Amino acid sequence: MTDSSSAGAARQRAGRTLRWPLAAPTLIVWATLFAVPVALLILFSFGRIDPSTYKVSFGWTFSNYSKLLEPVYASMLVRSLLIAVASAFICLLVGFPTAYFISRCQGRLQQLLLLAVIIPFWVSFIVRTYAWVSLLRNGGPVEALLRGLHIGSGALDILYTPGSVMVGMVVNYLPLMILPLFVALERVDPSLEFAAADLGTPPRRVLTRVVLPLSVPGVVAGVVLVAIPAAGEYVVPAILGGGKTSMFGNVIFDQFTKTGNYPFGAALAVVFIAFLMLALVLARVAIGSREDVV
Amino acid sequence: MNDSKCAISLREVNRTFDDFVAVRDLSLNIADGEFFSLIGPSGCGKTTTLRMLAGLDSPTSGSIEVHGKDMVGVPPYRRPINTVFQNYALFPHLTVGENVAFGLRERKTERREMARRVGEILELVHLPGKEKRRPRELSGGQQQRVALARALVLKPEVLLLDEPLGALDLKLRRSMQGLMKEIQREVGITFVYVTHDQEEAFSMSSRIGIMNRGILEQVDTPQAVYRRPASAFVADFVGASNHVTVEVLSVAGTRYRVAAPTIGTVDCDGVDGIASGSTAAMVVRPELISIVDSGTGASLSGTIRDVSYNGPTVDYLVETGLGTFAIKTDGQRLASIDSSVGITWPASACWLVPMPSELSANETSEEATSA
Amino acid sequence: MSEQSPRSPLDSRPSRRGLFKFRALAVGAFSVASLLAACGGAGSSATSTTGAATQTSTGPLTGEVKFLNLTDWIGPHTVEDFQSKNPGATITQIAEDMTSSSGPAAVVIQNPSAYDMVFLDASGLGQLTAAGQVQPYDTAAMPNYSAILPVFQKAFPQGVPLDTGQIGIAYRKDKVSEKIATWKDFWSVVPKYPGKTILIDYDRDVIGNALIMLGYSANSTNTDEINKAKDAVLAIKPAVQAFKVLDIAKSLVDGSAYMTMGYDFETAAAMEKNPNIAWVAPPEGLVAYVEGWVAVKGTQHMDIAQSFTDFQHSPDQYKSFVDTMGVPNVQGLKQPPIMDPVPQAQFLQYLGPEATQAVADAWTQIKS
Amino acid sequence: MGRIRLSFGLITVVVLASLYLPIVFVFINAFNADEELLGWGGFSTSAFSKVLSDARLRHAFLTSFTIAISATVVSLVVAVTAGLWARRAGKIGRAALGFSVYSRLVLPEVVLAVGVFGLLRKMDLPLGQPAIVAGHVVFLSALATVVVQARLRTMNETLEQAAADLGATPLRAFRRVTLPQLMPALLAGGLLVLTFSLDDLLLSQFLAGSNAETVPMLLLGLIRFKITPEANAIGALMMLITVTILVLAVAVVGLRSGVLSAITGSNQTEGDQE
Repeated sequence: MTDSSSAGAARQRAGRTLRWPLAAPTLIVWATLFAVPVALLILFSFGRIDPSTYKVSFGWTFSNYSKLLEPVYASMLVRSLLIAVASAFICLLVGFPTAYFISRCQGRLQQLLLLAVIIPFWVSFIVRTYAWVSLLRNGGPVEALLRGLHIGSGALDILYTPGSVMVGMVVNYLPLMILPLFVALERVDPSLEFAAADLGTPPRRVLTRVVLPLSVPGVVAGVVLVAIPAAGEYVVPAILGGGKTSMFGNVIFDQFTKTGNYPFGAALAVVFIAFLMLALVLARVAIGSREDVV
Repeated sequence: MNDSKCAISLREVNRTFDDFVAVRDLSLNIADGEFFSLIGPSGCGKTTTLRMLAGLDSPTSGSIEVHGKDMVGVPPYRRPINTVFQNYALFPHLTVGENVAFGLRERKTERREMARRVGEILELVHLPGKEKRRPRELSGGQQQRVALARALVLKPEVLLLDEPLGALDLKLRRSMQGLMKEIQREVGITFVYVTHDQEEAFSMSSRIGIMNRGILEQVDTPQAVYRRPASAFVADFVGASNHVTVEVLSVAGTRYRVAAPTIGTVDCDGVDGIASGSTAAMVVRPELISIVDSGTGASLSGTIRDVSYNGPTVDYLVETGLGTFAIKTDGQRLASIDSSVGITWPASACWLVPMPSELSANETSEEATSA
Repeated sequence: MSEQSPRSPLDSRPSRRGLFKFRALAVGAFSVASLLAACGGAGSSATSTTGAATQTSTGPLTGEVKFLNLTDWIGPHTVEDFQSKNPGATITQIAEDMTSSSGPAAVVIQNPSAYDMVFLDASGLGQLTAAGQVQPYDTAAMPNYSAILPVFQKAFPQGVPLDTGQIGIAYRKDKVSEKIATWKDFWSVVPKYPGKTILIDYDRDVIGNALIMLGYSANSTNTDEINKAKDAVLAIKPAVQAFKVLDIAKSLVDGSAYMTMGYDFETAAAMEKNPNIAWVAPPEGLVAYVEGWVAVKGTQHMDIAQSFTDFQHSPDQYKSFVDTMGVPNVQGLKQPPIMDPVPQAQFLQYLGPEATQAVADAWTQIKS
Repeated sequence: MGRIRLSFGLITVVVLASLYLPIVFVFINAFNADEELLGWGGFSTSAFSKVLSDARLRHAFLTSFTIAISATVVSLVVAVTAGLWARRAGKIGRAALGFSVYSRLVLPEVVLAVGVFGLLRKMDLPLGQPAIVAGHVVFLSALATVVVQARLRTMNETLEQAAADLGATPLRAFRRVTLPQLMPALLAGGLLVLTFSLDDLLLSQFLAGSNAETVPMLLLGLIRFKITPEANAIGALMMLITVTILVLAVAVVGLRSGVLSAITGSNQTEGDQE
């Protein structure tokens, strides 16, 4: 019975008695502000709305879900997912080389580059997004730039298309792709690349055979971090979509704020959650036994 | 014609980084099938040299030839050279089998042939049937052997090994040294082995190159390097670390007569080209010094400052008027700390090397001991 | 208000929003009266309620009025001026998202106690009235109310109208070679210029004009007709560049759009910047609206709401509002007319719960 | 690798350019004298003076910061307790914590917003600043938990044991040993939470009711009609404020060990480069 062992036992005891008080804040937040709201959404999604008083009456109607099967909604669903996935893919395409380049820079330069990637995140999302309206419009700076580089000619005609929505998504979410990729790539030992080159692998194949497979956790994390908020994005499609490239987020938002149709909005949200869970399961499979993403 | 016998030929290779000279005027020929070691303290340029051989770095000037073919500008993936990396650099996302087959796949080797060669080489490194394992499931020594197998399976003209045993514990290291030597004899490939551990280099290599501050100071067999070090640095680095500053009285070929303070006149062999009348360093090898009672026929008298028992040998540090001497004895005669003793050695224990500049002598000996 | 002689654009100081400066539609009382009468409905019950409003005490005003309003859709200094005149009163504006006719009213109906006042169009007013959530103004106690043209008073019962307007066709004569005179023309020309048309991001405006194009009333409550209108809009949607709330005419000016379903006042201002812009009020009809302020039932501060509403209609404040926004006004200010109101205009009214829901659904589908 | 490195470097330049293009544009237009923003109408600071004298905007700034600071404090408390809990919890507790964090992080904001909104309306609870703070805390405390946990994982638990051994009560050990070590994570996490909260639109929009108006809400209302120099000036001001906070934080905790590792979720320390 030395002093330290009794202190250790005391610590152990203290640790155990503290366990539930420490768990409480997280569990309370999760239960009251996450679990209950989600459960309520599920409940709402089977309910009906009174069109004059906007009161929800609970019931077990599937009409809100069957409405989703109408072609316009189905195509909106598909488009949301396509835009989200495509945005994530483009983010990956340009984010990977960027993250790789930064991860292979040294010291101060690397820190500055990382900071440069992060700072835009600290600038109002709305204002940044709105700036693209002026940048992308016909006769705007981007068109002039492309013409100057002889990449395109004539009018740009991209504003208020799914394309401009994707530009907004990609630029706004790129840091969310670059950062996890950077973390993953920095963990890839450069000597593995040397080893591959040494074993006869040309540079491009070193990337695909060694670097890319080893950064899969970062790739998956990046895709998840970009695709999910992109699918639920409200501001970007609202501003850059010209009000006609509605995505999940917009339609759900509108059901609650404009048409007052909570049950239908809730049904959309529930379907969204279902898609999400599917995507996360797929992501899990993609990572396999590798370490945790987040 | 001579070139084909020569696996590697470096001529006046220089590599500078900004204002730092990593490798200076390095010329070296390594024969086919040789087990060649490059040793030196960290930062001496040996790893840079290895990287230039592997193609991961290129010389600022000079030429590198492998079997007569110029390698400068040839990217690593097109060189007939493979490397065993210090940290093994095994691909964690691949199994042992896939790791070993990595280069074969790059060469579009037929599937069955690939499996056969992978099996064969794993046999050679004593890891039969471990194809399906992941690298992280293996011990350090096993990982090291996978790295060796991965490089050897490509039958390179030259195999580079960059401190491959550095991460292993002493016992494992000794047994791996044996295995490495055995494998090298079996495959007959030229090994270029980089290490800072001179004992390791001595036990395995046919020849050794010693580098210091970017300069290749000596290339010779282990015995020659040990017995006839070309410089005070080499003498220090390989463990013949006592030196006495002497004045050269006369020169006859490589035979010198020198005057040492306290000791008097000594006739000894030494490095060619030390001028008469100059100051030089007389190296005295520790195992050839004997401890005697002070006064009776001793060359020097001093006080024992430290004793360490190493089983078969006992090492002493004896403080004398000419500095502290390291002495290795067979343990027959024991002396205790702070006792006054005499030390003596035969003339054949001495070897004369040029006097190192004050600065470099201090620095290098420090580096050597820390390495 | 007629003794307030209107300043001309030339001798004015530069205003905040150059595009809209000094644009106000002089409304001929006659024509508007006749066209509102033609629409019938909403105006008829207005007069009976005005006197019934609670007469509030005349002491100093204290309290906070929560006002759900479009951002900055108010005289530029009205709130400040009102608050400095009534130090105890606070007007807190809440940004209103008015991109659907039923939305703002729905927000209030779902949470009436949160608001004291709301900016609505006549349709939203009808919706709020039907839900029993309107607190009528005591217009007899509002001295400036009389400045409002009676037709608009009638069209906006229990509330106080603020501005009006109509939605027609605006297009670039130099870019569109076809002649556009009717909604049918518009519908057939739009697909020929893909990505060059902008529609208003407001459900009833677009669906209403589609209904007129199909030969129905803009106020149709027939679900089949509403769905046909929806299909008609969906048919041209692939060629539509965007649905926008405002700044529509700007696209005509810079040429990024050739055709718009646009507001009269905005188009009129744009026409001065670019003479190639043409305005069409289709003979078969076009959607028009009246909008204004409504007090919410149960408000604790009816006295402030009423006083504030009247304050906005005081000559100075109202003029500066009209000058800033450039919208056609309900006081009939004699200012250079932009374009004449047309007799065939159909003012939007509340459609009842089912048809409102049908329009909302149709709009969700159009936007999806 | 030379050519690939070069092309990757070029892509990096293009990426950074596209990230900063809109920001530069915002700053330019904040000083644009052309109210229509059709072209460059000359230099003017009138947008800033207008913005700074706007009472509604000042109020929105105040509201935004009140909400952001409250959300930050609450989120950090939740995050620290969660982190300490994770150290003591068994397998099940850890899994529960992991799930609660992960699920909150991946749920799209719009779903969370309508969910919490529906709940509050159903329970007849008032909307407004406390509701917005609650909404923000759901997501942001999860984010802060990730940051704090990353730091805790690299922290040596024996230090607390040593403190206990030297006679410190758990509370004192926490205050004197754990908390000082957590400081960089708290600063970085707090910074993240603060800026995310300041920039949030959806949750605020839903949960504000008639009782709160944040800067992003006001901005969205403004630009619904037209984008003006004032809107750009507001954006520029918000950027200056948040970037100032960022720079201060970097100055306090250091870039690599604190901010970057927190944001990237990695637990690398200053020394692992060499």
